[in-house]
Amino acid sequence: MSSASDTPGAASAPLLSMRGINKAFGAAQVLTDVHFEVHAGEVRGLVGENGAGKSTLIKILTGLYQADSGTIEFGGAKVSITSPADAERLGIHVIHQDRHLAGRLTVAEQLYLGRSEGRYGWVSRRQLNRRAAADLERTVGLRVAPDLLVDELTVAEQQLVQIARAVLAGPKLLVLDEPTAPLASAEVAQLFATIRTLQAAGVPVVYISHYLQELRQISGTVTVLRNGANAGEVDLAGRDDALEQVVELMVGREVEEFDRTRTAARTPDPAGEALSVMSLTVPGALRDVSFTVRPGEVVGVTGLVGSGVDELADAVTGNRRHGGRVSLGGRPVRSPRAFVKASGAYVPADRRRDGALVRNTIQENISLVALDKVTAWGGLIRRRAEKALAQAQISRLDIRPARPQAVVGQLSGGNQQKTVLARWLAAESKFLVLDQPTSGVDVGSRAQIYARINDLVDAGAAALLVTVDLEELVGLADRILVFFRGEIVAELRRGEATTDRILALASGAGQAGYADASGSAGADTELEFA
Amino acid sequence: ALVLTGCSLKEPQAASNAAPASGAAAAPAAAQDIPSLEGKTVGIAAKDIVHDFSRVVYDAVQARVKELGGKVIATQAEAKDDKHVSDVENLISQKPDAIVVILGDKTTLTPALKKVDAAGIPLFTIDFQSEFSANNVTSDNWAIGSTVARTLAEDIGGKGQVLVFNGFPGVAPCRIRYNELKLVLEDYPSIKLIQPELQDKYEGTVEDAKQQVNDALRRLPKGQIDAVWSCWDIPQIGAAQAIDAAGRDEIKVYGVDAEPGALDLIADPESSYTGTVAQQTKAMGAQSADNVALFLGGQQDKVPTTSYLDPVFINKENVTEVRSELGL
Amino acid sequence: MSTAAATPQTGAAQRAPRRGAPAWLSWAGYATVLAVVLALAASSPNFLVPANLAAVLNQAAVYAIAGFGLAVVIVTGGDDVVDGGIDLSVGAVAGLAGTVAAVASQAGLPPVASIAGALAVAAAAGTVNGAAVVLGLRPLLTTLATMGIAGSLTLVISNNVKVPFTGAAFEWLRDGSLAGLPVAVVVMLVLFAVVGLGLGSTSWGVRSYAVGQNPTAAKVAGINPRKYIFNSYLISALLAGIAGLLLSARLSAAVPGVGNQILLDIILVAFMSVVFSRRLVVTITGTLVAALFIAALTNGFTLLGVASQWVGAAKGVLILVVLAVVAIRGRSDAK
Amino acid sequence: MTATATRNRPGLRPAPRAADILPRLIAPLVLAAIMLAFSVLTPTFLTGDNLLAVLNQTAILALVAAGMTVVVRSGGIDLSVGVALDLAALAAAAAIAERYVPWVAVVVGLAFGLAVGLVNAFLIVVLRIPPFLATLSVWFIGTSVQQLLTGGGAPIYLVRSQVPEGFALWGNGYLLGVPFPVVAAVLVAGVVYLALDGTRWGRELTVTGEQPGASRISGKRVGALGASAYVLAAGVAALAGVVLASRTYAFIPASGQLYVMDAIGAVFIGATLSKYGRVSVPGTMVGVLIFALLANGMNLAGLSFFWQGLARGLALLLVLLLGVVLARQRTSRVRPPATATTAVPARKG
Ligand SMILES: Nc1ncnc2c1ncn2[C@@H]1O[C@H](COP(=O)(O)OP(=O)(O)OP(=O)(O)O)[C@@H](O)[C@H]1O
Ligand SMILES: Nc1ncnc2c1ncn2[C@@H]1O[C@H](COP(=O)(O)OP(=O)(O)OP(=O)(O)O)[C@@H](O)[C@H]1O
Ligand SMILES: [Mg+2]
Ligand SMILES: [Mg+2]
Repeated sequence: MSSASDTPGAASAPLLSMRGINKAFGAAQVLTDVHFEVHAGEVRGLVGENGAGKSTLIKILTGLYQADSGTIEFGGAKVSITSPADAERLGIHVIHQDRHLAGRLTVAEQLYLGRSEGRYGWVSRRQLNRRAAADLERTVGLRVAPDLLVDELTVAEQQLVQIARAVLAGPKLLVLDEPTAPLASAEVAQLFATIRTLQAAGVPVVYISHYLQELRQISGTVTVLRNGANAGEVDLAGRDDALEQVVELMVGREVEEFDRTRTAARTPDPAGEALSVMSLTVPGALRDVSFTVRPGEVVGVTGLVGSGVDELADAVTGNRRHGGRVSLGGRPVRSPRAFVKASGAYVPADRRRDGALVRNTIQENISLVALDKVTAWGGLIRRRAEKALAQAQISRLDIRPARPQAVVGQLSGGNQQKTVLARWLAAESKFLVLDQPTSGVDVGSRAQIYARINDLVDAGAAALLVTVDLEELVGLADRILVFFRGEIVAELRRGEATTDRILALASGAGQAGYADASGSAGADTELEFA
Repeated sequence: ALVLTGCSLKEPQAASNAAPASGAAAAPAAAQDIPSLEGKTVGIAAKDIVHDFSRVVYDAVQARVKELGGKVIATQAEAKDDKHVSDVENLISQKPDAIVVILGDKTTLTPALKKVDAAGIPLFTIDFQSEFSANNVTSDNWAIGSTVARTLAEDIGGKGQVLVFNGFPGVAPCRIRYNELKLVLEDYPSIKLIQPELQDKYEGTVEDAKQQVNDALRRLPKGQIDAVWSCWDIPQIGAAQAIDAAGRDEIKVYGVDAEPGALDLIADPESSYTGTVAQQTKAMGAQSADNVALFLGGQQDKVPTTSYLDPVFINKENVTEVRSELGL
Repeated sequence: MSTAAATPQTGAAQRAPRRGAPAWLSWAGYATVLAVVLALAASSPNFLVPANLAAVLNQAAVYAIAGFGLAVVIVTGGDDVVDGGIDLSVGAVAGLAGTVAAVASQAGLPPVASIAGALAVAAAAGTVNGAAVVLGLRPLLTTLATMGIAGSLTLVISNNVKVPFTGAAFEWLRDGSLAGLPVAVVVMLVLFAVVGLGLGSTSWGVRSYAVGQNPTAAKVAGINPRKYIFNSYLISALLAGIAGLLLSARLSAAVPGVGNQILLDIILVAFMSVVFSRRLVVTITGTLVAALFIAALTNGFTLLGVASQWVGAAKGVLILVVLAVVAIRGRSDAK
Repeated sequence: MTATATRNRPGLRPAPRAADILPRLIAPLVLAAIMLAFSVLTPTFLTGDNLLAVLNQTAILALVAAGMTVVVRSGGIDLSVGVALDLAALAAAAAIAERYVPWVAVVVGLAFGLAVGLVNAFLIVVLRIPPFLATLSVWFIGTSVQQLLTGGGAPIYLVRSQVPEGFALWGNGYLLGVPFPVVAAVLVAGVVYLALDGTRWGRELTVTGEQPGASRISGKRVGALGASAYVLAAGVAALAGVVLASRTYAFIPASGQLYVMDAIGAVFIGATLSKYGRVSVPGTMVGVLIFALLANGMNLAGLSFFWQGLARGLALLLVLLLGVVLARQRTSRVRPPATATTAVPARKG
């Protein structure tokens, strides 16, 4: 694709050059003598397993963290970056992996925060809103009321606001740390278009992602980190097996199975019913949605921003008020507690807020739902049993560090996600609702998570998989429900679902000629939901 | 107060001379020649009602006004100066026929009282001297202060060390009594006030005073404290409890106000609580109400600038007698 | 795959669906307060009289002004009870400032110098608070410590007796009027305009809110949270100082211990302001309304002749009613 | 290089460093420094007599603060503990004055205190009023209720000689030479500590306090857990009220307010013992002792109360500053990401 861009890199001096970067948190050495260079006009990939140190490197670049040693040169001069304000002054703009947003500001306020909220320090909300609406539409194609509160946006919309904010600043260097994790394909495409525009203007972009396919689309060279040190660089345009090579560098060994598609098709019990959703309605999000999930199958759900899929996971698990009826194993679900009591498990999308207990240890995170297994008379927790329970899951999911006493807030994102999943595995839940379960999770960990999900489902459990990752969807789900504007527009079976088709349906392409687009699946849907 | 039923749950020794929390009613004197307050509204602003003195006066004024057929609007300021001022202002808005202010401080309250005057509402005060007041009903605090001081000085033989609670700065009677103590002690050069003085708090007074005195007892071993003085009884209840528990029977404790709890201790021969002063609280309240009635009834000439009511000094000898006499 | 980029957002003709709390809900707080006040007005003919309203405004002034300062601290520090911004020293600093001015003017200093001295002392307290919090101390503990220190200094310089606040200037503060309103009320309205517009309609305000809600987000946006946090404590202390001067003028004296007496009501009005905002955040307008509401309640109960024992309970219950209406409102659009 | 490799090996526990631990020991160290300073300054300070007396004096604060710890763990705050304490003292004293047998007085006292906790729980959990405002309102209402129950605020005095032994013991008795209030405080602190840090309830309460969303999703009874914290805190404060009534042979209105701010202060001083600023009973007790020994030491040293607030405030600032300065080398605290904060019922986007 875009191999033209790497020649200037070799010739001219790099725009950004980080050299000999070291960083330790307490006793844990996170970065060791890391080098990182970016040249004008290139899209530089930065990859590595969870916890490899990518985000930490970026946080040092933006002044959120200070390196223990090492130098940063930008635009040919040595710079000292001690705060994000310094970085912004240099024109370095970053979309951080952890969304940093002020929840009760309006979208417009957040969009221009710290920059140009108003003229001469005076804020005119009317003007600000008008400007914001136009800017959001233009830069990221997002249409939301600019006076909504940031808290009232979905995760994906929040991400788009962040991206718009950085693009509007006219950056000299743009860093995107896992920007697409919460985004659906259409939004990803829009983002790529934006990146290409920047690139054409000579602005380099650092792109961190676990979606290696994405990198192939937009990036020239990727830098690989392993265990906090440089593992190598790969020119993606150079070789056919470039991606395999990247993975090898990331993991430090050959990965034999990089294919996520599952071979054997499952045959769920047709009479069984794990989850039944009848006329589910969430004002403003979902309209009269009905479907069932049978034991032994994975039902995938996808849709664009605003299609209602995020609300679906919350509603099905009792975390959001809804009309209609949801029942799990025949028992009505009206609260999260009822859902859990009926052996339900929920891995939410907002991991750091609603998933991982960031101030608690891995052990305490894992035992949370299964506490009765480790509780003695009088409610006393048996620490030894608790530790054993945790240890089993730690090794099953390969959580790192493998210390039950490690504090989860300090784990990398992928390991946090595994810990959340481990909590439900420890409780032996029979029905999983997984909302973006591998968001920000590296290739290796992702394979482990998929394997565990498959194990459970093969053993008779069931899962509702809400995801914007279409490959994941196609690989894991036995049936796929596509949502558009709060309604199910199609149901696809394994085999008939391709990412292109799902994408077309999700973006409303099937709306006009519904039957044409979804073919026999349309009829199925009719039968199923009638 | 709190009423519970179920006799089996009660202590068997029943009846006898149980001292109730609040005293029995003492009938106000000569109701005959007092004009009625029918159709009149009297606003009352009390500084606080946390201790017996102000609360009983507060209740007594209200009771007497109602008895005379008047209507009452009563406020109390929880010992907060700002609220006391606001209360008086709010009473003015209500346009009562008279306002009675119970306790207060000249400096902080005078502007508000000026407004009362300007609004043409006759003002009456209790235990608080003001230029705008038609009548102040009070005990003679100068007499109370000097007598307590003299008694103390004589009781400890004219020499020794006295532990003092630094009184509420804003309460006029307290200031007067403290100044009288100093004045009297000028003539007893061998009596020293112990430095630092202890802190008198409005909240949690008994327990807090007890702790301060406990620490002081340890700091100043036997022979270094001869008496404890305070301008009111409540901290002294804690002080006496601490002294009694420590067995320091050489120390004598003096307060003012005749709080029932203090009287109980004075009546206890084992206790270090030595003396207090009863003011005729119920009579003071009733007197003030009567003065309001006389004033509004056109008999202004019968209302003196100040109505003094005699304080009664109480010690271990006369405590039982005075209690039954005054109904405390 | 990249072909799908052709139509990134379909249905462009349709308006984005409206989410979040409907705008009218933000009036629930005001409506409840208005209902209570109207009920008071209906039951007492003396309530809606200009002189009485002036008295209510005057009584609210001290709490509102100190409340504005506390509101700025809560906005900038976040409203989390445990880690959020709070200034427990507002009362004590108000008391200290009043005492400093009274002692200075008693020592013969001209009023302007006394007032300047008082505000300088208040600013010093704010500087200590701000510096300590910026260094990473918990606001609750820091200001608890400075509250003790300010209270102690008040005792030391006043010798624990009331210090009369004399002189024509202070009498004017107490009894004077500007444009037909008591001076304290005018000061309150001016400060309301300044702080209210500052927090509501300037970059400083937007950034302060951002810092309070998520300091990292603010930092990432290139804002230096420390600057805003430090300034919030300085502003709070200065406004407390002004409130303290007005309180002393009102009482004609600096009263030792008065700081502790006013603290709770100041905290109440600042936190209660949440009720009057769609975003459920602390606001200056809300603080003013809350201060007026509390003053009107106390005044109204006196006019109605409610027995003093009942006033605290009635006030507490009515405050809870207002809070509950809004909490239920917040719940209806949650989940 | 080899060093790095081993350090990164999963499963290996990093050795704790002084810089990690020292800032968290600052409160205990300051406590030791206070003891040292005063034992030099005054001969009476470091005597068993005095120290036991300090413990006795501070038992009520210790009880209130132990309860407060539970509420803060649950993510709230309780400004109404003083009211619970007062109402319990009021009821117990009134019952004794009415000549009820001691256990009735104690039960009635505890019941009155618990009622305050139930009201708080209702306001905060059911009506979802922010804890700060709810308990502040309860404070106002409680003050009023005390006046209504005591004919306008009259203290209730008990005649010492007529108070039954079974009631007097609560405030004045000894168990094996240790004053009963101290025994009660130690027992309650121990039980609360165990409950918070060793039981399922404590674990769930902690999680709920820090990340309510995660707790709900995990199927916890978020409401019931929060409610239990307020009821427990009020119950413990009520016990303190019974002890106070027994000790002072009286009920004096508004006595409980004295403890509210100190309890909050002690709880948060104790939070410095935790890497994550999590409050705990041992930490709270260190805070309580710092306050108690400072007060006692200053009294023994004859420092005027004019200056005591200053000294106390400076000591407090010093403890905290030292902690912060020592923690400078360390990384920032891990905090749950900003949720819709406690002042407001949680919203979802
Ligand atoms: N604040 C912190 N304190 C202690 N350790 C930290 C902190 N932040 C990160 N770490 C550790 O540093 C390592 C690198 O983390 P980092 O977030 O940079 O990884 P990453 O490569 O971005 O991973 P991911 O792909 O999961 O986002 C991890 O082991 C993590 O546990
Ligand atoms: N979540 C927790 N909260 C409080 N204390 C804990 C917690 N987990 C462990 N502890 C305590 O910390 C100490 C160390 O615990 P840990 O389980 O790591 O021990 P260990 O070194 O693995 O020893 P063992 O051989 O018993 O497994 C123990 O005293 C334990 O009781
Ligand atoms: Mg990362
Ligand atoms: Mg172990």
